[in-house]
Amino acid sequence: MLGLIKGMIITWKSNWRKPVTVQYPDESLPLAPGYFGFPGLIYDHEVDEPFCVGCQVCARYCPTDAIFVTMKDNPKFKEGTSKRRKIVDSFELNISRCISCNICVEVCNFDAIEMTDTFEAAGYHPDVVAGIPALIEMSEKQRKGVLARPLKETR
Amino acid sequence: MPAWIDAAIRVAIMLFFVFNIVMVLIYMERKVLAHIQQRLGPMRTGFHGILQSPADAIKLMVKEDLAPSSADKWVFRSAPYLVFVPIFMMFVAIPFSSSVVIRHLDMGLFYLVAFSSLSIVGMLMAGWGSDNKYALLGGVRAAAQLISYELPLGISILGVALLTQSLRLGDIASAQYPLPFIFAQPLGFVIFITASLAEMSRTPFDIPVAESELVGGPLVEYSGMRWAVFFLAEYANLVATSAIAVLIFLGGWSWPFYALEGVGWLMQILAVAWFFTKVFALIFVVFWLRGTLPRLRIDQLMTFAWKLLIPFSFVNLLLTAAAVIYGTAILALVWVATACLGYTVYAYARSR
Amino acid sequence: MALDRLQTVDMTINMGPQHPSTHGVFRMVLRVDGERILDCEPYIGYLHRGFEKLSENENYHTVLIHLDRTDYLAGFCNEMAYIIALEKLLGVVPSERAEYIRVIMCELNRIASHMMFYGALGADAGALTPFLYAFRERERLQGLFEAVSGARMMFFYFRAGGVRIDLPDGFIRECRRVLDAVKFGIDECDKLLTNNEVFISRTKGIGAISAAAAIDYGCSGPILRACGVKEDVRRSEPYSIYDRLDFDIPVAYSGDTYDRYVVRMEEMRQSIRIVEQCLDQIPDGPFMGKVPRFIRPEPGEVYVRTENPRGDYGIYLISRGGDYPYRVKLRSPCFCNLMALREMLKDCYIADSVMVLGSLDIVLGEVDR
Amino acid sequence: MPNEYIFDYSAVLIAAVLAFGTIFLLLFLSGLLAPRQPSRAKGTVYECGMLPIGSYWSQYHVRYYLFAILFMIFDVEIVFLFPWAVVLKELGSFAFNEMLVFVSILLVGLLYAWKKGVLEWK
Repeated sequence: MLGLIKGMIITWKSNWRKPVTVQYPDESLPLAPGYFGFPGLIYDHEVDEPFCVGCQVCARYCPTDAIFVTMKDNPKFKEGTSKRRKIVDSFELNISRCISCNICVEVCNFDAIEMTDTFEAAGYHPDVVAGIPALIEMSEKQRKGVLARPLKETR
Repeated sequence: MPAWIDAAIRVAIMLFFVFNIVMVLIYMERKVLAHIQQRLGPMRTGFHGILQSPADAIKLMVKEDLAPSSADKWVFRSAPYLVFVPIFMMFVAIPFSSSVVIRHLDMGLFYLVAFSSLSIVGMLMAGWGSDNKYALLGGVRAAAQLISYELPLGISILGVALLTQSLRLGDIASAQYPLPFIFAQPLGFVIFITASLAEMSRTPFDIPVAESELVGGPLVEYSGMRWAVFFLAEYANLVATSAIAVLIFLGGWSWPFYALEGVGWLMQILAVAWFFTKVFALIFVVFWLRGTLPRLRIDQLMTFAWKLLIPFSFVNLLLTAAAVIYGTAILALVWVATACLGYTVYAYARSR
Repeated sequence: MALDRLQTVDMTINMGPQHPSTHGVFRMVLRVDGERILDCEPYIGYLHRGFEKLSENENYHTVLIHLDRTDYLAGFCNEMAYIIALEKLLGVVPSERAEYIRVIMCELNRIASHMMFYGALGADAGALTPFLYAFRERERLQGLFEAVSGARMMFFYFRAGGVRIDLPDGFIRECRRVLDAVKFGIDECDKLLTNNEVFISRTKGIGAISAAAAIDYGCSGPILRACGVKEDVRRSEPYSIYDRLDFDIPVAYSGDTYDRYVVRMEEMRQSIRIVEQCLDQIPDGPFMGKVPRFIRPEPGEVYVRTENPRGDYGIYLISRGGDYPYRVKLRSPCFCNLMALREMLKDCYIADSVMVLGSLDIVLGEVDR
Repeated sequence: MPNEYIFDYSAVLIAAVLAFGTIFLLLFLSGLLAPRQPSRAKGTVYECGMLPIGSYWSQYHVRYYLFAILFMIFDVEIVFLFPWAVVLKELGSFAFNEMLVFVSILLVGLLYAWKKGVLEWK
């Protein structure tokens, strides 16, 4: 009977503790500094174009084939405003296939892609493919201050 | 007013009361379990999820009522009636105060024991009629468990009947004004609580519905309103059994304050409030146990009933009878027997 | 006795794949007589993804993302085995700091994994609360994993020669804080179940297996240690920096469900000890050793064993040159442990089947691969 | 006295009828409100997502039966014990001794069953 009573005391005590639940959509836990959400495309503000040149390395290494990239000649290169000879034409990330594994970031030779905090990609639309504008927006959001978070106090 | 109209009104009020208190209890159980587990429990429907139970009731009401095509239709469909009706009938004899009651039956205690065991048939039918192996196992387990615990339950109640020389629940409650029977009948109380936990199929005796192996036992094929009736019956049984325990062991509405026996409105309301404070405290303990304990196994459960509870309940009965005949001092021995029971459980678990 | 001579028809019950207590999509077909199990036939393969074949088309590092998904409760430990194998093949020596980081993460992962076991066993026994308490503790640890590797379960963190990224600032302080909380949590979990009479009667003497039989079946890890065999790869073939660390190997002797539980509870405490030592000793320095630009090992083969939370986790890696491994063979501890289930379930009750299965702590991702 | 008896116990009958009617009403309402789209898959029994192996209609082991027999004996005993308990004080030690004999005969029976291993679930 002693163990039983001990257990009862434990549950009684935790009855009065603060619940650890976080009511998710209303409030959410702080993300860790290096959290992997979905990858986003980094934007080169100096030349006003993404860093990505559409070399397809990430698409090749992607373990789930979630990335589809095409490349085109860079019009700004002809104008002389950009040093990039080629530029990304279309970059499609299939959000429903992406496993946030960071491989695309590691293999990128141009440092054009980064992991963002965006992980809530669900919505009431069947379109789960993120194009260049969405991916750039994800990266921009990331750069606005969220990057320099301290290590969160885990509970 | 003719007697039958009076009875019908009282029964209708009681039905309304039972349905509502069941909703309160479901909400309470979810909240208690949640806080024991450091969760919040239902929070979305209304303030702190207070409308969760009505929402669930509506959901169950408009849910499709499925039955396996191979099930024995009549047995399957009539099982919920046979579970709920006997349990509700127990409320006929349960007084909430000296005059808030449907009827003060002169054989109240016996009546309760008789009706508490009837719902076994419903559980067995649910298990048998579903054409499902889990349900069958659950149904047979339910039958084995409920009949085994029926005995210690009945015998432990007898001690109280011996002391009061009456089976009227009102008399029994009033007889406990200076000292409730839990002090005179500690062994009876322990056995009664244990056995009624098993009768209600609640942790640690929730073996018939063991969701970790039988996935809900006899109820596995039920859905929608038909399933809700079982749920209703389970919680109604919880209220009824806790009320009985309060009535016969914890002093009903009288102890420890002034014997709230007067006929005035205020007195009656106070008595009912005090009575339900005790009932809810007891129900809280049941939920607390559910939050703490694992489940026993069917063979251990049967062994526990037949080798420990039944012999000890006879010890309690004979000691109490001897006390009635030869003097109250013998009741001290009941405390010794209680300690023996506790030590036996402890030693058994250690010896393994 | 006369009862035994009465003929009854045995009933055959499916437990799984869609069953709340079979820890994933495991299926066992039980032949029962009343409540008693006469025979148990396990069926596996519902979660088969062809990990070994998939790995042949991945380059040496991206194999890790599949490995994380084999034993998804102990990603760091899986990565550890593979990375050691890869390093041996490459002839690369990891940096000192990386070794410590790896051991810290592996041991934290072991605690998280055993916590999962604790919660699941409690739930199998019918107790609701242990599961939630276990997840409370896991949550703390997973906060650390997230901070270090960026992911909560599928880490992809170790690399040949080191780790992907250094520990975040303030990690050591935060880790100590979490460890103190987890220590308290383990004690609480311990008090809730270990001495509980109901739990003891449900686990003691249930699903017992002798040491000889366990060895014959190829059991390893806590299952084997619960039978009284003091075998732990961290001690018998020390890898990484385990030979510098001071910890005990908990052993119990009756080989039943309760002993497996006790061994795991003690292992969690030992893991905390290991992590604390590592936090004291961890040197500054680079988190990556000297690694060639391209991971192209010379032809050759290597077999590496490590101690996973579930037992002896082996990686057999063959290279024939080039970017892709020729063969990645996984010796899965869960698979071997599961083979003993039939023997353990002899003369058990139906209710015990889920308990014994829970005590094996299988992860179907690893069994089926 | 008979009047009082009828007054008390007619309520029991009324309670049974009303409780039965309420459940019937609930199920009837649910039948009106709930959708009904039966399909073959919905009509199958739950067996963990697999088709059932063999029939559930199997013989069950006899040990349940033995418990049921034991239960019958003791339950009948309880029926005798209730009236005895109420009037024990009036009847005095004679009734106590009589019941002692009665209970011990049954307890010997229980001991016998125990000894024979009926209470075990081998």
